[in-house]
Amino acid sequence: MLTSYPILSTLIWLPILGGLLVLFAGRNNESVAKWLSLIVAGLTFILSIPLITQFNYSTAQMQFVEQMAWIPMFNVQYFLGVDGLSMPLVLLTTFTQVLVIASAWDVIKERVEQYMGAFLIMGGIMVGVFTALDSILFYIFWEALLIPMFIVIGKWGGPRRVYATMKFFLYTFFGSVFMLVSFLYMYWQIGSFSILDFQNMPLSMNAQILIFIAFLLAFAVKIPMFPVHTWLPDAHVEAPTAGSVVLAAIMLKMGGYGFVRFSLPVTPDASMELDWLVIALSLIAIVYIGVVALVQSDMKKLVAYSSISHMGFVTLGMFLVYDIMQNHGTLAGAAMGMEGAMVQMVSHGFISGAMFLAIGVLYDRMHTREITAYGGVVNKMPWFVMFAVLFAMANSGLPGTSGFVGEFMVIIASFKANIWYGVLAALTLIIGAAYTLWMVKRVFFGAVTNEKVEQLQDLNKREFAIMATLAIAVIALGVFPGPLMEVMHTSVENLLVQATTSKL
Amino acid sequence: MIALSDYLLFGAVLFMISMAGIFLNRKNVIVLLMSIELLLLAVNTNLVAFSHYLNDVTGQIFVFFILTVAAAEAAIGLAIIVLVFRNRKSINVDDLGSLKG
Amino acid sequence: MLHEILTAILLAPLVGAMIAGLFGRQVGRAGAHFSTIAGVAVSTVLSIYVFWLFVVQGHADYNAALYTWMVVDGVKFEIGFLIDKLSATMMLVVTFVSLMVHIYTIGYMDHDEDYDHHNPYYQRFFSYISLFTFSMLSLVMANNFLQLFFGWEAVGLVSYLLIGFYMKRESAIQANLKAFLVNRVGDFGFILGIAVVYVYFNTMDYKEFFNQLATQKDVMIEIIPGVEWSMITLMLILLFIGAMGKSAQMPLHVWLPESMEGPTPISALIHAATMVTAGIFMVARLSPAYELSEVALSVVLIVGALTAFMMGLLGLIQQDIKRVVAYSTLSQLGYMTAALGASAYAGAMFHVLTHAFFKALLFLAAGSVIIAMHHIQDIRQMGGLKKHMPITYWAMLIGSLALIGFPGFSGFFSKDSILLSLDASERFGSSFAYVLLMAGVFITAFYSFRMFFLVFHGEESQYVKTHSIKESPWVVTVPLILLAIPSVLMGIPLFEPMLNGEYFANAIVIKPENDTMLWVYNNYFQGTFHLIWTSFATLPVILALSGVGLAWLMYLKQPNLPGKMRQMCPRGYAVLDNAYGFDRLNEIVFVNGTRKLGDFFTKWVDVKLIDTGMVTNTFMAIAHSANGLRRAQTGFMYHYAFVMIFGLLGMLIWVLW
Amino acid sequence: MNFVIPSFAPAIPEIVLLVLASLILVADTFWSKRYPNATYYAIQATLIIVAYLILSSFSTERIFTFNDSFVRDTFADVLKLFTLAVSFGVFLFAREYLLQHKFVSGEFFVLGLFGVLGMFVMISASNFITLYLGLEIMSLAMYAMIALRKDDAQAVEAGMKYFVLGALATGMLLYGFSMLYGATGTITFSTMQSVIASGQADGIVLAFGVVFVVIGLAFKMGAVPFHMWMPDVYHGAPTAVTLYLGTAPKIAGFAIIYRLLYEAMPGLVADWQQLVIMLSILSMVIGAVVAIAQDNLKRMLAYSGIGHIGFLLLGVLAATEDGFSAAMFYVIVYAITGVAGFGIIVALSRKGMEFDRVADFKGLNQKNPWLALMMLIIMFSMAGIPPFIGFWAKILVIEEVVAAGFTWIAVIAVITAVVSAFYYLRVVKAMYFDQSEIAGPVEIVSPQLHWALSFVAILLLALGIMPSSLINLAYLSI
Amino acid sequence: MSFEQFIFYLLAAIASLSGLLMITVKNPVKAALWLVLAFISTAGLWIMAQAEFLGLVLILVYVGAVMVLFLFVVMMLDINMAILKEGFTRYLPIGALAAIAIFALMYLVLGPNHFGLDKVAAPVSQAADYSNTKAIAIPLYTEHVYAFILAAVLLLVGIVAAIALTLRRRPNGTVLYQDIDKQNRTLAKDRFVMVKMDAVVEKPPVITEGEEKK
Repeated sequence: MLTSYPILSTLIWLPILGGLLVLFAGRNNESVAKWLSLIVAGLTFILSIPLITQFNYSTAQMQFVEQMAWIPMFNVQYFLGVDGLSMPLVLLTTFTQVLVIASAWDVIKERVEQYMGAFLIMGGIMVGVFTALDSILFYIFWEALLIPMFIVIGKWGGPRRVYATMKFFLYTFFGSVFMLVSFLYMYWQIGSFSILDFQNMPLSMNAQILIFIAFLLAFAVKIPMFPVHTWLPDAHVEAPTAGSVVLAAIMLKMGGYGFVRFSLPVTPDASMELDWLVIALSLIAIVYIGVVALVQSDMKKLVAYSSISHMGFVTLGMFLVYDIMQNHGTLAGAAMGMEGAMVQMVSHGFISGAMFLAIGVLYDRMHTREITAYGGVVNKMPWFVMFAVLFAMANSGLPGTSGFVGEFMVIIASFKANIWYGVLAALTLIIGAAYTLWMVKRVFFGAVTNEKVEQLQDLNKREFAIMATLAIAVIALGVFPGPLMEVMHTSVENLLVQATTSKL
Repeated sequence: MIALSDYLLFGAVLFMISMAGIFLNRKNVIVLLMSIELLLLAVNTNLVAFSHYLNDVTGQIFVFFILTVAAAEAAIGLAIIVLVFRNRKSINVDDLGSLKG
Repeated sequence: MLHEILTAILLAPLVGAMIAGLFGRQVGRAGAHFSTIAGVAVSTVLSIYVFWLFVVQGHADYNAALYTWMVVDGVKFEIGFLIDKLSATMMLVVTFVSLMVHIYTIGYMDHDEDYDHHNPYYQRFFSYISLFTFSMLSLVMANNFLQLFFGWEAVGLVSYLLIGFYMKRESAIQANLKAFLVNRVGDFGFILGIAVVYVYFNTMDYKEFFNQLATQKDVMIEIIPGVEWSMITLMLILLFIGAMGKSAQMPLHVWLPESMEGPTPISALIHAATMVTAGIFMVARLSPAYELSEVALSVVLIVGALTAFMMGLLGLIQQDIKRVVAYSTLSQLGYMTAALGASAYAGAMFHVLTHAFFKALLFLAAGSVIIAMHHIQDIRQMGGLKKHMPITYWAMLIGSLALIGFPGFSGFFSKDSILLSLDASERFGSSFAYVLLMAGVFITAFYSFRMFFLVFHGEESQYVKTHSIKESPWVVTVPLILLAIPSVLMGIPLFEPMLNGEYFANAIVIKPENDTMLWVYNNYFQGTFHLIWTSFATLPVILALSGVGLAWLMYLKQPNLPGKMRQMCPRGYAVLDNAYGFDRLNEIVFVNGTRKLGDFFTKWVDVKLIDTGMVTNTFMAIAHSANGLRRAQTGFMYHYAFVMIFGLLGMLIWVLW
Repeated sequence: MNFVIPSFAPAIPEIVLLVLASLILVADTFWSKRYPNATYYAIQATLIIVAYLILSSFSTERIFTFNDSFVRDTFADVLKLFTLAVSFGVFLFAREYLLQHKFVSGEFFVLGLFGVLGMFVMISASNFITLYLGLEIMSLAMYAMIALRKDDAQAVEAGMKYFVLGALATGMLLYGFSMLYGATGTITFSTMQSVIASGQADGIVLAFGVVFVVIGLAFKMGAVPFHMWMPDVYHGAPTAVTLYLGTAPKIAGFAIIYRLLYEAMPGLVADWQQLVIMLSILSMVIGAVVAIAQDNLKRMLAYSGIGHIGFLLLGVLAATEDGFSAAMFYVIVYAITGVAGFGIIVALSRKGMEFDRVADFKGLNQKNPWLALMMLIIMFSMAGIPPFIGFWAKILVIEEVVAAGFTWIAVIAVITAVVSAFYYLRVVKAMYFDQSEIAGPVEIVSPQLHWALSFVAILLLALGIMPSSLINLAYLSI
Repeated sequence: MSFEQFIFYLLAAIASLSGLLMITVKNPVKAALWLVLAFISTAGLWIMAQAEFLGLVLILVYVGAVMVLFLFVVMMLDINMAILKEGFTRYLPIGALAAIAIFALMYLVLGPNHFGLDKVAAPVSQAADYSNTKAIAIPLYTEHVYAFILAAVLLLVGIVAAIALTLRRRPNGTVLYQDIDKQNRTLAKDRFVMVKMDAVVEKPPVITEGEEKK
């Protein structure tokens, strides 16, 4: 059934080694760096396709497993595998990687090989995060990712890049160290770092609550949730386009992934006890952050806030299970929220990536992200605006685009959990449309406002290809999300059982 | 009969004086070094006393080595003080504050 | 075979839209309009066949899935078709009106000189309206709530694009934003309604939903602790909020007048035939459910009646030709909604049907006037156009007569069936509604003919005198003529089957005790023609004719009368001029309020409290203590020794204590 | 007297080291003019020979000799090997510095080699006297090395501070020894352990003695509040000496901590554990916080070193065998990283340019991306960010603390790790994001050093990816 | 109070007092001398504890060597006494407090309740022919031979260090150093350099030295 080669390792190490190669080979030759990066990224994506074609839908077990001892003294293993929860994210990563490389093609002028290399390395590391089944391995990938991202934002970013990148690094580092302590605590209890073992181990309530809080800190910062979200707008604003794309499309997903891989199955009782907290924060993210997004004057900041707001759906969807259990006595409907959250992650990967790419296209031409500097872009860049409006619509959750699917599922599931959750979550229909479309109106529509806009050129072929690819992805997922769900069903069911089985 | 505690308390007094000496002679490095010699004297007295009361000669051998080392140490210490003086024409500790923060 | 036909109906406009939209440059103008018209024409022809099959032949309801969108938790979300008499009728209306609009657009857009030649605005426009047709069809043909919502939002999207078609114009892009957002407010309710359906019925499929109604009808839910509500009522009201948005019921009507920023064909398409009737259609579609909740129906009834009356009043003072028609649309939508509230679903649908034709006719005629006037829309600058554009004149007259319910015209029958059933209804609020709607009849007649007289009769304005005003080309007039025919005639054959419920048969379910239309049929109906003859003595017709008369008096006979009246009652005028202040209210409370709130949150919570307060201050605290501790490293040896001695002391105390 | 001549065999490495050192000392006088490099090569050759001797006689047995004053076990052998390896690196880097700065070299190397001998003695010490003598041999060598640049006021000042405070600390240590001797009647570790275990000794006196001993050890390692000398000395000493001070002696320091606390006084855990907890937490916090305010890289590394000692003590305070193993791993990693960290400063410094300010590193990535990458690895390794070896060092000690039931200390530890990440990031920031202030290229003059530096930095990465063998080594040798 | 005790307390008092004086006098020379007195009286105490050898060594090595070294250095350096004693009393209170606190704590541990006669009995005095020196010497050369060698090494390091630190290499030319290596390598032929000069014919004959001593 499985491929004959270690597919997951390939997906991790090919881009990392490729990235290192680019660092050296491309030192004095930009085009070598570019082409090499593109080839590596493309090859990685192609090699990741067998993940779908050979995926076994009927089992919640880990698949494509690679397991070997790494540090026998501590029972740390090189343990990789995917299930229905992580496989889509892996593909999302490899897919995004190609676009990211392509997006930087003509834009980056300085130290191209470092830029490309950093992104390739990040790509491999991110796959590692999603596939690692050993918590230490997971943590290593999780933290290692900060390094290239730190460099990318700080080096190729905007005027306040140093502040932003420091904040980004320290914030996320701060969040995740507590996770490490909980890993160690659990290791001490059972003598294994395997995530699967963590999921099966018994834990007392107090321990669970502390571990849950530690996890929450790590994942909440990453995802990010209110009130630890303030690094994200800064990081996004200052990051170069590709950095924003990776940040929004994939790195935020790591937080969400953490919740389903760790919080819920490892600390089910604490999750039940503290689900109100997560839900409250999620709802705050949806409503409060939405309102904040509305008044941003910087396009990237606006989209960054909208990302936070959308990630609120992810966390909301994941933690509905307990309220549904309590109010209805069955698990029916919980899968809706959970899968909605997962779909929302994938979809947000496409949409936010696309939004940031779109802003990047404008930024490359005008070198400003202030909304007021624009106006009437449509007159000069009709194709671009077509895509941009499509993505904006997807961002505001229009049915037929991927943005709708997750939101819809989470809203109806949250309604099932508690009517008021549903009501608050559904407010995003209004707020999300308001901030997105108001920006669209001010930036794209209207008469041409100034000379700079007058001189804008429409998309070139490369940009067009990137945009079109994403547009197809957004629409395809919106029109036919079924296949994606198929992938998740078994794993989500399994997760729900884990999340509701007491470990006391 | 002299109790062991008497010796030990004598050592403690020396120790105390040595600490006080560090506080009082904070500026004069040489007296500082002398205070430290006093501290070693306290240590040695303790060891001698213990050795005597435990009827075990090891303590005295320890003292022997301490004396040896202290002599060598003093030599190096004084050499360094000479160097300091050559560099700064002073051994006032207040003048030795260029490394801080 | 039927499945393929239905699929073709649905997808043909989409294909056309994609050709025109994505390859507009390559296919050129002609290619764009041919491809889209071909697409819609295919749909129309097939829709006629379907109509014939279902309505005339009485084919059994067709319910099938096209594909499964997703399956979660055992609940299937599908894309599929539910074709019965209701949807077959709507399909026909949608495709036919759309086809007319397509044809008309060729002429209308040809003269649009706003855009340079390189910009394929023409193709884009065709693409939009074809896409709109597709969206509307998917809404109408849906067999489940999800797809309904799809279509629901898709028409919203296209209307957004269409209203903002003149993207350079600030007012246009303001209007489309507003339209979308107000619609979103409705959708907010709608999606929650769907959520209720999901939670309590565990299905999205209409048929399954209907089947479960009986078992679920008494479920109560606690919204706030201690207060219990009927689940069905809650669901229906939430769904109706969606309908209020789409069908522009008060207070979510504010987007509709402004949506006149779009090109005229849009107005026709959106307002007349299709988008705005989506809400009416939805309620009719869900009649089995609505029948279960008196409360919900009362709400529908009252909202509808209020809309009908108050929006009609606003029509009185409008100066923009399209706005007049727009307010009349609002008002008519109120009629339909009120009819729904009185359980006269068939009446509402009947009015939807007739209204689709005559309102499209009116809009297209108005558009024709606008073309002739070189895009001037102020009726005060018109006058005496009758002789310049006779076809338009007659089209407009027919449309207006149909609108005011002149006996024999299609509007007469539909409106009469609504009024009669309201009269017969005993629901809470029905008499209130009846009075409002009666007043509405008078008002409708007045403003319709006010516009009519001002545009076509009276003295020629300065503009008309100085410019050559010509009748529009055939592509414009042919649709007018084609629409005029059903506007006049279609009421006669349909009236009886509508009234006695045969037309929609089992597509619409009414509790026997609620079936006011049937009651009217049984008690009053003596034949269609008999009704026409006798109607001149009935209150509605008298009111309508007196409205016409008053309009004639005020705008042809005594043209200075309106001014005087305005001076006599300035406050009333101001209220109307501000459209009851809804816009101001929205602007102040929602738009500015939210923005202020957002500013407050950004400045005080995000920046001050979290970023500065928590993050930066933590950092600064560390940095300050770093500097403080750094100062402790004085560089003086004795200090270091002191620290060691105190360390010793501390440790001794710690251990010996 | 029936005196049996003790077996010299286990001490052969020390003996050879002593003999060769003495020979070199004499030889240096003769050949230093004619063969300026001879001493250096002889020193390095000595290290290699000694390493070979240790390896060739490596055994897992625990051998006591010289009447229990000398012990040789796996722990000792492993630490000695790392001491040699680290010293090899230190001398390698130092030589270039000495050449660049026209610095007398013979004494430096000879004293350095005697210092290594002192460390050996400490590592193998098995009673108070040998431990004390080893410590003093090492310290005396170090006092002299710091002040060896006689015309440099800062170096001399640093030397004096270190000397006076060091003597004070030694005095306290000895006071503690005297107490322990008085309470137990023995100075031999193994006997002491059994006496304490038997409960015959007076607990309060023991505790009293332990305080002084811990203070002495804390001073040598640089744990707060006995750390005050460290920044000044690291800063003031010539960088080559700082390099020496900051690396190998820590290994020896750890060895005596292990010998004293775990081999001699396991019975007094309750007493010293609390003290070590205090020291550890204070060190981590002060090290992390104060380093933020530093502009001088050497000084910053000194504070960072204080923080590292705090982490190392985490393993100690766990007071378990595994805890000490983790600490041992930590100290080895710390020493290797230190070689790289100070080494890059040494390698980049030249006449008139110490290259020890953070500002000097600005724009390094523009001028020399490879070096910047190496420095980045070093910094992130010190910060404990995976996948570098520093991460494993931290994770192991924290794991042991958790396993000892002190999860709250682990939490404090990780928070300080986050704080300390900030100043490491500052260096990375300077290298990658700022514009250079130095005209002309920034390069390591000697290619040999360039490769050596690259080797060490890449080692940090390679060990980070494959840490298993090193971890095994640390865990199996205790 | 027995005579023994009297002597003990007397010596202890002298030692303590001279210690106190050492830390308080202004002149370092005097301080050194007070310290010498403290050493001497302590040596007496040691002898009372039957550590005769060490008592003597203390006097010989410490008083005789180390303190002389101190004095030597103090006198060699031209030290401004006034400045060094400035602010003498500034830290007196806190210093005294800390010192007394430490002493108090020490008293708790080292006082009679732990080490009184009732706890630790006084040892029996050694016989008259007991040789403390021998008692020390035998273990020193047997048991502690390793340490003994190390002590030697330490002294070597001390010598090397002290020389390395204080040896001043003056700039070239001012002082001539012996270069042992060079001297050893000197060969006879290097000592003389034969300089061949051509005979100058035209010039009047001048007596010239053909050799030049190096």
